[in-house]
Amino acid sequence: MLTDPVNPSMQSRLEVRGLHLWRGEHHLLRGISFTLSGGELLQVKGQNGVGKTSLLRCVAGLLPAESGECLWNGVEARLAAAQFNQSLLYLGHSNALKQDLTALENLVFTLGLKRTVSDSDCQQALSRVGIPQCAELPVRVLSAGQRRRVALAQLAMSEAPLWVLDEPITNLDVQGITMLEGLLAEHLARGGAVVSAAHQPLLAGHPGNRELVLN
Amino acid sequence: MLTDPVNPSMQSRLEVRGLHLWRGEHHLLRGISFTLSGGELLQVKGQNGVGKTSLLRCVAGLLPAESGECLWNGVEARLAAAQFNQSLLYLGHSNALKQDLTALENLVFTLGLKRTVSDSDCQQALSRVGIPQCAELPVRVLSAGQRRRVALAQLAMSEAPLWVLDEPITNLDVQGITMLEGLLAEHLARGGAVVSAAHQPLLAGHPGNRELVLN
Amino acid sequence: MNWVWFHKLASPPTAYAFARALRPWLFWPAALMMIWASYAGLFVVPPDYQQQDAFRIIFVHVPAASLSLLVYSMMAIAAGIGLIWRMKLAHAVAAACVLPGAVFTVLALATGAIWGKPMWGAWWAWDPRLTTELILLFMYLGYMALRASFDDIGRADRASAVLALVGLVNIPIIKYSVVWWNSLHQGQTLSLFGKSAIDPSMVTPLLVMLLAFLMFFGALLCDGLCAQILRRERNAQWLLKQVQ
Amino acid sequence: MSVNSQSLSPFSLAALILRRDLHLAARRWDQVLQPLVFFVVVITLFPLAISPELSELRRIAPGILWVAAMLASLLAADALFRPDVEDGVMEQWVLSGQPLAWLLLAKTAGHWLLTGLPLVLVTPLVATGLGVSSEHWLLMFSTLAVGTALLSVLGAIGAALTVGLRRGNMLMALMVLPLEMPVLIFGARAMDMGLHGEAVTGPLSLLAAMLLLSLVLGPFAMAAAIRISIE
Amino acid sequence: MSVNSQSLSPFSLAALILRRDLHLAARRWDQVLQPLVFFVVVITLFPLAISPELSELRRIAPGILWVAAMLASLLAADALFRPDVEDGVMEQWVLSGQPLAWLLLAKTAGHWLLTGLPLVLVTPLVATGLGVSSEHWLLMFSTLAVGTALLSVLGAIGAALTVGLRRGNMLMALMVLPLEMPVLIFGARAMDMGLHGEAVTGPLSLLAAMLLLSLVLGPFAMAAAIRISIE
Ligand code: HEM
Ligand SMILES: Nc1ncnc2c1ncn2[C@@H]1O[C@H](COP(=O)(O)OP(=O)(O)OP(=O)(O)O)[C@@H](O)[C@H]1O
Ligand SMILES: Nc1ncnc2c1ncn2[C@@H]1O[C@H](COP(=O)(O)OP(=O)(O)OP(=O)(O)O)[C@@H](O)[C@H]1O
Ligand SMILES: [Mg+2]
Ligand SMILES: [Mg+2]
Repeated sequence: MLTDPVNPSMQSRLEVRGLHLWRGEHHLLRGISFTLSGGELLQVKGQNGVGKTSLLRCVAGLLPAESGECLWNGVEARLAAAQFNQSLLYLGHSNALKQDLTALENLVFTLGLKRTVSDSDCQQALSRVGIPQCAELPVRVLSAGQRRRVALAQLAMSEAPLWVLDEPITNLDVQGITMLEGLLAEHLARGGAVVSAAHQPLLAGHPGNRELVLN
Repeated sequence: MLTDPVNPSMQSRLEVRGLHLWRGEHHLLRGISFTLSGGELLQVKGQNGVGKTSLLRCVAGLLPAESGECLWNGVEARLAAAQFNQSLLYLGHSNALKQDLTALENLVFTLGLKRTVSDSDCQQALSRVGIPQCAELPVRVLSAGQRRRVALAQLAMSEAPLWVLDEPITNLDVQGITMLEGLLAEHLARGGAVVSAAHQPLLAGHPGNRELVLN
Repeated sequence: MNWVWFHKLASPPTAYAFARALRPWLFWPAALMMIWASYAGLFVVPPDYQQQDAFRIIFVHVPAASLSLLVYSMMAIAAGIGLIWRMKLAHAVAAACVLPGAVFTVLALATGAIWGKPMWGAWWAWDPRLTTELILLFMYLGYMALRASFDDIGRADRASAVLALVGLVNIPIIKYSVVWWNSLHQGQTLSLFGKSAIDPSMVTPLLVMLLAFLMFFGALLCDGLCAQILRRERNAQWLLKQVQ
Repeated sequence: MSVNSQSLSPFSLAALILRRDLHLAARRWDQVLQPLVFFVVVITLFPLAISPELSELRRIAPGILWVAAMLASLLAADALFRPDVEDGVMEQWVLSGQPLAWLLLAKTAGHWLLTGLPLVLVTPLVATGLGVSSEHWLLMFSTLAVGTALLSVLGAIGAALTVGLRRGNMLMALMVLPLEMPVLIFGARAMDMGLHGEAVTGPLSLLAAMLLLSLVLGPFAMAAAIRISIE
Repeated sequence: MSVNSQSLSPFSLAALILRRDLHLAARRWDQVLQPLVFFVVVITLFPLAISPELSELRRIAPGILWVAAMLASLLAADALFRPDVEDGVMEQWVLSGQPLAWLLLAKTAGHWLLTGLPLVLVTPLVATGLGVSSEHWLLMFSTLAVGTALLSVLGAIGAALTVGLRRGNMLMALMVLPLEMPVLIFGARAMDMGLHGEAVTGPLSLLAAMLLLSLVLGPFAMAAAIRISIE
């Protein structure tokens, strides 16, 4: 399903202009601007509490900004929310999994909201992220890293051109990080764009690799 | 408060013998044994889901093992639970913070259960972990890394000889990791012992550094 | 005192074999006694001068009601033993008790309701005894719901044991509700040692029926216990050997 | 690489959500029974606390039934969105690009099927216990069916508003109970009139009209509330 | 480096826990008021649903008060341990090396102070609304004070048992309501007898004896349940 050839004519262009955000008494984001095109990975860095998560949530439209705008393919995301959301995949600090459903069911029901998916696709995605044996286990019994992998399995099936990931490597082991980097590289090669908050560099040396340091 | 000189006569000796644990249909831990003395840091490694968290919870006494024993200074920990708990500091995957209390209050009320603490001690500990400015903020507005630091501030004030830490560096930035390593080194120098689950090496090259790889 | 026999009996393979062996010795005598007591109750005992033939349901009602209380107490005691001495077999016994206990409670309620219609003119009245018996049913249901809510059988055992022990406090209230409140329901009529308040010709069949119910419950308990042991020990060597 | 534009039909979306909730319910069937058992237990409390006499109970039966139904639906409503919000699934729904109001309506419908309907079905049993005769069952069915559906929608709005708050169920009770007051009044009135042999079309059609209105407007209120709650 | 052996006194421990809960309550004062408001709202439902006549209300007043108190305490109990277990604080309590039963008893006492006591204090007000005259206030105070304390302990046991389960509050209702039945029976009976001018020492001392028993044994049940729940 993910075998489409690279399609450079595909539009995936995110533009953030002069984003300002206050949290409490704190002027957290002071005029953040960047542009991101297909094939690029933007890594948002900065100390704990500098505002990475807040920035990502603003971009995803979960947190209203004080001022500034966020354009997707030239259209303000806020105004075409449904369309923008169709092109977006957001993974936050939490994994967004139902503890009582199995890993497989979680995937089916989450992805099913965006498009038609089959169980076998999801099973394949779980194999891709290295936990095929967990498909039938309820998420509540999985380990921290296994839960993270279930959440990341969405990436293996996603057709959304923009991925917004908040510290995706949390709780992952070394193989897990390599696996994630593989997913990211494929996505970039397909012309997708990624915004990721991370304390450790991902895909070091990749041509599309860019950095945004907050402070 | 933590200025006692190194006291090699102090007893801190953890001995785990033939620990077996089942989770569901899964024989997770198959006869784990190790011994740890004061000044040593045991890093438990292994892939996601291999049983690191389960091992740590068994050692802390939160999860009853199928068979095997866990001796603290030669006494079975399960039988002298109150005493063992007084010598133990456990930090799990979750930070054990109340969202509605400030960082300072959280520290005071958590540590107050073990001994008498003053506000200024706690304020100092928060400075030690690099977030003095967060002392009066409710934890719910803190960033993921800041929350982790509040939890770690307990380490800066702990008099317990045994620390059991589950992936302590989660969500920490680079300075945060350095800070944590400093705390660990001090603790080891004082003759304390640490069991830690981690995917990244901590205190590489430290003489007391030991490894337990599960698989 | 030598406890070896006890530990031996408490080991799953022995308990399994023991329960399997014991079951027919409980079941068949119980069946025979039930047949005899039913015959005696339906045809031999003369009709009551007040209730005519309606009273004959007593032969099901009283044993079922007595057992509903007894089984709960047994369950709580077994659970307590399991909790304090960490004995898995005791937990298995408690788990095997709950379903028969709930069924006896339902049976007592149903037969009582059927009997109530001719006697009091209503299926149901909010009488202390009836209401507390209904509460007993809720207690069984709560116990089952709690048990079913845990994935892990060990946790389910211990959590439900705590509940069963706490609920034990209610049993005397149910048992003595007729004594404490004036009630529509019959008071204490049977008495093992003193003189019973009912016609002696009824007493023998009733006592036999009671014993039959007790042994029948014993057989059910053996079945339930075997099922529990099979479930809990499905990975154990001795079971695999037995299957092969 | 392009967005899969073959969009899902509203019905398949609703089916997906219902299917998911039924899955979850099957996994925890005990929890599905709980509002029902709560309803029955609360009703049992009254004869214990007030008076065991059937003649008196019969007079207050509609009131007891409605208060119990309201409380059961209120308690059940707390679990309507909270789990999904807490584990982050609701965030994904908001970002799914599908009409949120529709998703939430489907979820509320599933909720009623699982918690409201069983309550309606068990009414004859408890009504008998309270001394109501069987000729009035149809009346009880119809009023309670409309009423519980209405309570589900109102409860869902309250749940959506309070889901962002910890320990929100008390707050929800406070917000929702006044909203539900009219349901209680008209519902109990319809039942009472019916029990006395009067025509019930008046209050019943009022209830039905309120249900329609809440079905049309409620989902938008829920969607707006959810967006605020997860901010 | 040695373990600080100067141990904390049980009273300073209890004070610490009470202080913490008061802090938390002050931060969310709206939630502290909730059981109280719920109690009042449930009581106002009855005149709406049943009949506004004082003579009739007066007769069922004890029953209504007790059912409302029981439901309010039940709802409040759900939030007793859940937050602490979910954010991992309870784990730290278990590992603190202090007697867990004592910590939990202190927490339950704080819970009663914050949710049970206000309810007792507001009783005269609502009782007046139900047509009970002021000479009976002392009776209401004393029965409800003992009764709500007992309900708090029983609710706490139920909460400790269900806290490891998601959406446990219905399950808790199912488990705890039957256990609380005797409280309801004796409480309503005491009140009823008092309102009719009879001596209430019998049921009241029974309630008090039950409270003592539950205070002695309850904390151990809670501690055992909590250990199982966080496993
Ligand atoms: C739904 C209705 C009823 C329920 C829930 C019920 C429940 C009980 C219970 C719990 C017992 C106690 C057993 C024991 O102490 O071991 C009992 C005993 C008994 N019941 Fe009922 N009962 C009901 C209706 C009736 C009716 C209508 C009658 C006859 C008029 C009746 C006659 C008796 C008698 C004679 C005993 C034996 C009393 C004794 O020897 O202690 N019951 N029932
Ligand atoms: N009400 C408030 N008052 C003061 N400061 C606030 C308030 N709300 C949020 N903040 C601050 O805003 C920041 C939020 O940071 P955010 O979560 O975006 O950080 P982050 O860069 O993702 O950090 P991390 O690396 O730890 O995840 C924190 O520093 C927090 O202290
Ligand atoms: N009921 C169950 N049935 C099957 N497997 C189970 C059950 N409960 C737990 N497990 C398995 O037990 C393991 C628990 O692992 P644990 O949390 O100790 O891992 P970990 O080493 O800490 O992993 P991580 O690095 O991801 O934190 C997981 O592999 C999980 O799938
Ligand atoms: Mg962050
Ligand atoms: Mg882990």
